[in-house]
Amino acid sequence: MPNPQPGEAPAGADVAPVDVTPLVQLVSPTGERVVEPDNATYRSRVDHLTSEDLRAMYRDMVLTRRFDDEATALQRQGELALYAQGRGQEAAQVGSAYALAPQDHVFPSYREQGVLHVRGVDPVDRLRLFRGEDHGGWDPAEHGVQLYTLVIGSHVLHATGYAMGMQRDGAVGTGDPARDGAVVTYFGDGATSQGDVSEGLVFAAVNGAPVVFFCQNNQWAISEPTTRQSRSPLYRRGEGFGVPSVRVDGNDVLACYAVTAEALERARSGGGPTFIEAYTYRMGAHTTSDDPTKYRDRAEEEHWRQRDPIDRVAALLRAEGDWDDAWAAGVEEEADALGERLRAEVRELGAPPSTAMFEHVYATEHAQVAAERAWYQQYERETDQTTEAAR
Amino acid sequence: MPNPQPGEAPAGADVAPVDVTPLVQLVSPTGERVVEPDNATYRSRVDHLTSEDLRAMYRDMVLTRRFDDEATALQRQGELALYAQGRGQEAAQVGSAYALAPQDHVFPSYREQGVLHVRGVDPVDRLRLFRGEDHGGWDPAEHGVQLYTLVIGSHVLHATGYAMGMQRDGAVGTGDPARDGAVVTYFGDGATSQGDVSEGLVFAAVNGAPVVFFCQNNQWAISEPTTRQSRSPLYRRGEGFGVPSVRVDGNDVLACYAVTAEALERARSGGGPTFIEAYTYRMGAHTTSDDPTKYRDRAEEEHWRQRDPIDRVAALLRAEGDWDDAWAAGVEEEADALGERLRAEVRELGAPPSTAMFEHVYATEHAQVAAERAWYQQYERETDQTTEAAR
Amino acid sequence: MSETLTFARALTEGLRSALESDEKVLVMGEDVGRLGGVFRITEGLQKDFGEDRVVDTPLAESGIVGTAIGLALRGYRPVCEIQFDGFVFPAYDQITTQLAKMHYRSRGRLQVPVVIRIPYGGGIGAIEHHSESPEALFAHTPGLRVVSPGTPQDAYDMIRAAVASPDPVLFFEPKGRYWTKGEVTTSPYPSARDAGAADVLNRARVARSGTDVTLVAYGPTVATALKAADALSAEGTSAEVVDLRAISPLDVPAVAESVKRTGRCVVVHEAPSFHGSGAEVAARVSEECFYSLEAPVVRVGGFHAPYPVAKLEHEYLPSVDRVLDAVDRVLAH
Amino acid sequence: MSETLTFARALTEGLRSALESDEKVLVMGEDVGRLGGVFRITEGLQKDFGEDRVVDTPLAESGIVGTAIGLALRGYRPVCEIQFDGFVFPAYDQITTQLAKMHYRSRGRLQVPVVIRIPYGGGIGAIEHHSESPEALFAHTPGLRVVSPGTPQDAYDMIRAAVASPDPVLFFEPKGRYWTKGEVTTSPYPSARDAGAADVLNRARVARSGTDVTLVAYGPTVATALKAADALSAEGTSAEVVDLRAISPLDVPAVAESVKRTGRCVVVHEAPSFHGSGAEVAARVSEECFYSLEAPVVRVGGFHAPYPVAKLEHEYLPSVDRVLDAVDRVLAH
Ligand SMILES: Cc1ncc(C[n+]2csc(CCOP(=O)(O)OP(=O)(O)O)c2C)c(N)n1
Ligand SMILES: Cc1ncc(C[n+]2csc(CCOP(=O)(O)OP(=O)(O)O)c2C)c(N)n1
Ligand SMILES: [Mg+2]
Ligand SMILES: [Mg+2]
Repeated sequence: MPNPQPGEAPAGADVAPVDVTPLVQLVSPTGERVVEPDNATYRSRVDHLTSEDLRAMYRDMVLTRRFDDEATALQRQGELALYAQGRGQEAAQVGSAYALAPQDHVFPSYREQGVLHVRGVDPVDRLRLFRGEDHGGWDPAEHGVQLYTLVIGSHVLHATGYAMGMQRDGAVGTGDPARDGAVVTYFGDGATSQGDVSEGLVFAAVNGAPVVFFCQNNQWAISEPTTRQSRSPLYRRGEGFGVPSVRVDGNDVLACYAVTAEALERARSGGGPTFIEAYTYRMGAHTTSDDPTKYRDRAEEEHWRQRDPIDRVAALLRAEGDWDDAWAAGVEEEADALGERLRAEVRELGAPPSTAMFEHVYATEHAQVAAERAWYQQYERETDQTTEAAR
Repeated sequence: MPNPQPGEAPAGADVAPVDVTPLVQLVSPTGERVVEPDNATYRSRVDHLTSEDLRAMYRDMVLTRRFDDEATALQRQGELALYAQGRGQEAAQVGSAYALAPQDHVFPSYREQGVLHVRGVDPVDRLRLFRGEDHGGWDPAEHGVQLYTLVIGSHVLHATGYAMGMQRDGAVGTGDPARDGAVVTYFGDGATSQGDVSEGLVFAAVNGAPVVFFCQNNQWAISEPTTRQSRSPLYRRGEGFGVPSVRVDGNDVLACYAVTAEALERARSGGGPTFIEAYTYRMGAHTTSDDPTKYRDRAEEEHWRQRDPIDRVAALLRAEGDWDDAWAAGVEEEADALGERLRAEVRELGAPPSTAMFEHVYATEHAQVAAERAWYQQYERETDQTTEAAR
Repeated sequence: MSETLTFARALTEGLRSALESDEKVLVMGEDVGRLGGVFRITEGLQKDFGEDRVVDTPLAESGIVGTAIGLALRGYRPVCEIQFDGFVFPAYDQITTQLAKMHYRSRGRLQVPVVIRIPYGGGIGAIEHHSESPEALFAHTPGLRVVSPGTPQDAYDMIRAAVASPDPVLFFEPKGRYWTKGEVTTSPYPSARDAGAADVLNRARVARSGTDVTLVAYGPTVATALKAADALSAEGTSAEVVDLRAISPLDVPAVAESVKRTGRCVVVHEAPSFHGSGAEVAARVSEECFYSLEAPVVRVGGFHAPYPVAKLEHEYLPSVDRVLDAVDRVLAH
Repeated sequence: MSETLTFARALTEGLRSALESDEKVLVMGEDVGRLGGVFRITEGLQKDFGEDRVVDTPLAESGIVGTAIGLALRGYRPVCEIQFDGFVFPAYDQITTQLAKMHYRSRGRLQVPVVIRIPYGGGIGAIEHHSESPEALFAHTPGLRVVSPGTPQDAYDMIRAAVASPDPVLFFEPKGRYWTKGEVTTSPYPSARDAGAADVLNRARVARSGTDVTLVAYGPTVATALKAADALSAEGTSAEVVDLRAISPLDVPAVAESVKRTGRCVVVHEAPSFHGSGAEVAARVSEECFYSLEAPVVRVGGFHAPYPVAKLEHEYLPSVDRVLDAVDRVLAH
């Protein structure tokens, strides 16, 4: 039975496996701390985390997954046009987001619910795009999180440019922890093939820009395994551009936290960009429109189900005596409340007024828009009158 | 005084030098064979070359430079719209082209006169584009050389696709030396920043396509030094995509021949792509429109003038007792004849008939073109009549 | 032979017939292999023709079109799938500066018979970038053919003619029509020299005859125009519907012939009107039918705003009502 | 203050004034630094404003525009230089799917005041890709402003208005006019809220008054139209020349007002006529001036062929003679 490991070709891949590369791991799948000479730097990054912190991470991962499940259910009920689950990627997302400072800035793709959650973006707002009610949904300035980007890879350049802006603002390398900031941008394994992602690495490297390229290698780009995108482990991509790179166990929330914290610190202090490959797995379908049975087999899914990132934190908490059933039940209650709120409020998101389609095309008046809006308003009025007259 | 070496920042670069990396060299700047354990594979690739072969290379480099000088002079006289010199890059171009088999296929940029020369593309045809008389100039099928590509990096994808076609034709890895073929594509250091070049590496790696990426790092992209394009030695770029990579002394014709022969053999036998960085120098201006005094200093130019690739072959021939003054005078005569032919024939290249602008827009009739051509012919006739009537 | 097929299946059968008849034909794109594409247009083709002919590519549109050009230079006939309209733009440079100009640049020595299939248009409740109509952005570029079928029969005929064409073809598939059915007559695969078969890439089609007004449409709006014509007929107005099929070239004689008879013209497309293909149609009709036009040509198209959120798309799209309103306006003159 | 400047120098001075007045303004592109750009438009600016504000970028147009968007999101106002018209296409995706839509997508929360300067047009004897006119390929996309100055004064005023504009602006510079001189009145840098200054991005300009025919032009063809008007005047025909300045938006009222007076209209641009901006102008004029037009609107543009070799460019370009021929035709009606 296929049993994909980092560097192996995933089940169903039709080409030879790429080489096996070690990856940063701080907690084993069964919940033990991994202590190796190689990961000492990263271990020191999590030393200060208390059991409270670990429980908070667990809680955020559980809430992220519940959000996912509720959104998927809402889509099934016709309340959303589409939804892209992150199941299986909670450790990569929550772990990396925990490393962010308030002044840092995030450029997500469309699957980073764990990051948006940790940054405090309202859960209902996060579903506006998927409901077809908004192309965005929240104010990027409020939580330092830009909007979803659906054109694969495009936002990686925006992230790099934003980081270049931080450099020019004197918000990098001053030594003031409240001032120095950095950017993290998230993208998938498939995205690494896009020219824009490579160009992002070029610009970041040349400018020494404070940006962390966080690649979630969830092993699939819709139906294509990572071996259809690259013959080299993805983290090596960064090195080819002169960007220091690291591969991390994406299902290990502490390791993800540690490598991101390390990368962000380097970025904020003026040390330039880092490329992180978080080796993880998309446990669900690509989106609610997708049918993964067409291209991957149950054994592979089963293999990864046994490596569930949430189970791993639970195992760690248990192993270290920090698990508490009452507390865990409280987390479940919180999740239930989140579900309830989503079910109630998402349904209530109405349609914007029709003239909203003419708003914000430009920041200043544009004759074509003005003329068409005027025409449309007149047309709507007449249509309403006709409809009324017909009554 | 700045004294750029591989890996060092060229004079005038405003950022820290990238790291120093050894490069394949078979002949030293003073004409001695370089024998090191590291270059044994490559040395074995030139073992079979006779002094006749070396003299032929010298001859082709001299003719390439003469072509360059004549074309530059023609441009100064107003006979060409523009010209892009290759001075200093003759070893990289002639050396790599010598490694080509007839069935191999070349995708040049716009500066590979040495390659076009070795492949037998007619010198006058090579100036048609620069004269503004043709957008191409020759039949790509005749010598296995595609046309110039002026949009930086675009042709790298064409080369990769062409190589994928060779794979599908069963023209790779059969073991038949007359059948197995490969593709070489040439581009510059600046081009490596373009997304298309990165995507070419992605597609080539994933498909194991028989294509050699030959990057002439001539240290400048117009006015920008290589450090504005990359913080990592360029040959590392290939590795990040899983494409084996090598850096060669681009002013050493034997080394360029050897690394290209090695890469082509791997490609033809089904071993996939290779990335070659030929470390060289653009001794002249970017084009006849350029003024390099604006951005680089004489000391740097002088440094490289002392490393002239043609002088190096001459030194080698002398060192090995294969230099012959009479023969060298014969090469000069050949060069004179080439110059004479260019001066005579390029001037005679007339303008195509005006209706040529409507030809070959499509391979089959297109109503818009047909209507506009008809209109234009009528218009021309009427204008001629008016002009005649006015007489 | 004739059978009832969905628009989507007609395309699949057209592609299958091309793959069967010409071993140089390739299908390539993201997820076109095992998955059969997100719209399942290439379903089953990889199984039948193998991974070398139906190729799952890396996620990079410039790479897809760029390598397709290389394959075409080597003698292949690649059919590229772009997953959605909004994702063709990373390939725009390869299409505009390379694909469109290869034949010209080489004075006819090179041919690049690449087809680029693009599911396009709105009305399916999708999120951003999944409902756009960028055809005019290609029609302006000499060297490209730009076409869009409006019926399953045309889908079948036109995709085969596009693959057989020696010219590059941008093939816009009205994704909102994929699930509609129609009678499709299959036929032997046309040879490259079969000019008759290529007619579907050059000639408009009168989808419905009429005398009072000409509705010009293509792709997804052919159905809209036909519905409007039905409604008009109930009111006693006889509308002719001209299905352009091709945006480049435009079959101006066919449109002009119709407008000269009806004296009135409404052009309908989903793309924004401003600088859209309707502008070209209106300009040409105004020129050719200067003395026959009873009213200015009216365009019914998308507004000058990015394609809106799904909740507003029916307000944005040229609806039957908006076509009827336009007809009222031209008849009022 | 008023002085005689070349078109090129007027642009340099406009950029300098923007850089001086607003520290958020950046200039970025290939070779814009030490070299001052291949046309020397940014000459001296890096020396005066430093390498952080006048930035030599890697050779990647998508990267230039993509990072400019990021800089704009951080509060900067980047002015990107694309080296030549034919090299804007690698950035097409960033411009079309990102730059144009950011403000809309965010419901106005984000602004991306990016200017993209593109030396464009032909007539300078250049090789392939160095003489094109792709403006219509941007004007169709909602969210972008597309402008092109025709005189040194407009070059100066419009580049500053473009930099001050909160909207993304595609700024097409008629490179064939760079060396022509004109009187330029300099003025204090406009604030973002100075709507009057922004008029140059919205309003056409009557470059010459006339009564018999309206010539509509922009960018490089303003000079062509004025020359044609001179020639016509010698023959006793009074031509009005309207310089559009902006292709998006189009100042339709200004054009219509003129055509209603003259009854005849010729539109002149270098881009291919087919699906070009002239189609939009012709369609709108035909609509707005339906009862005043004495003849169909005639377009004089490039042909539906890739920009040809330099030896043929004067046959390809809309020349004074071709404009006169078009005027003859509209007058013959
Ligand atoms: C430019 C572009 N091309 C194609 C698509 C369609 N598409 C959406 S998601 C996806 C796969 C992305 O894979 P990956 O980058 O691995 O991210 P994941 O979805 O696995 O998180 C594709 C092809 C797109 N959104 N944008
Ligand atoms: C897409 C694109 N952008 C910009 C240019 C303008 N340009 C022509 S050559 C050149 C520099 C190329 O540098 P490099 O790749 O190092 O090749 P070299 O000229 O040194 O041989 C530039 C920027 C172009 N031709 N194409
Ligand atoms: Mg993925
Ligand atoms: Mg170079």
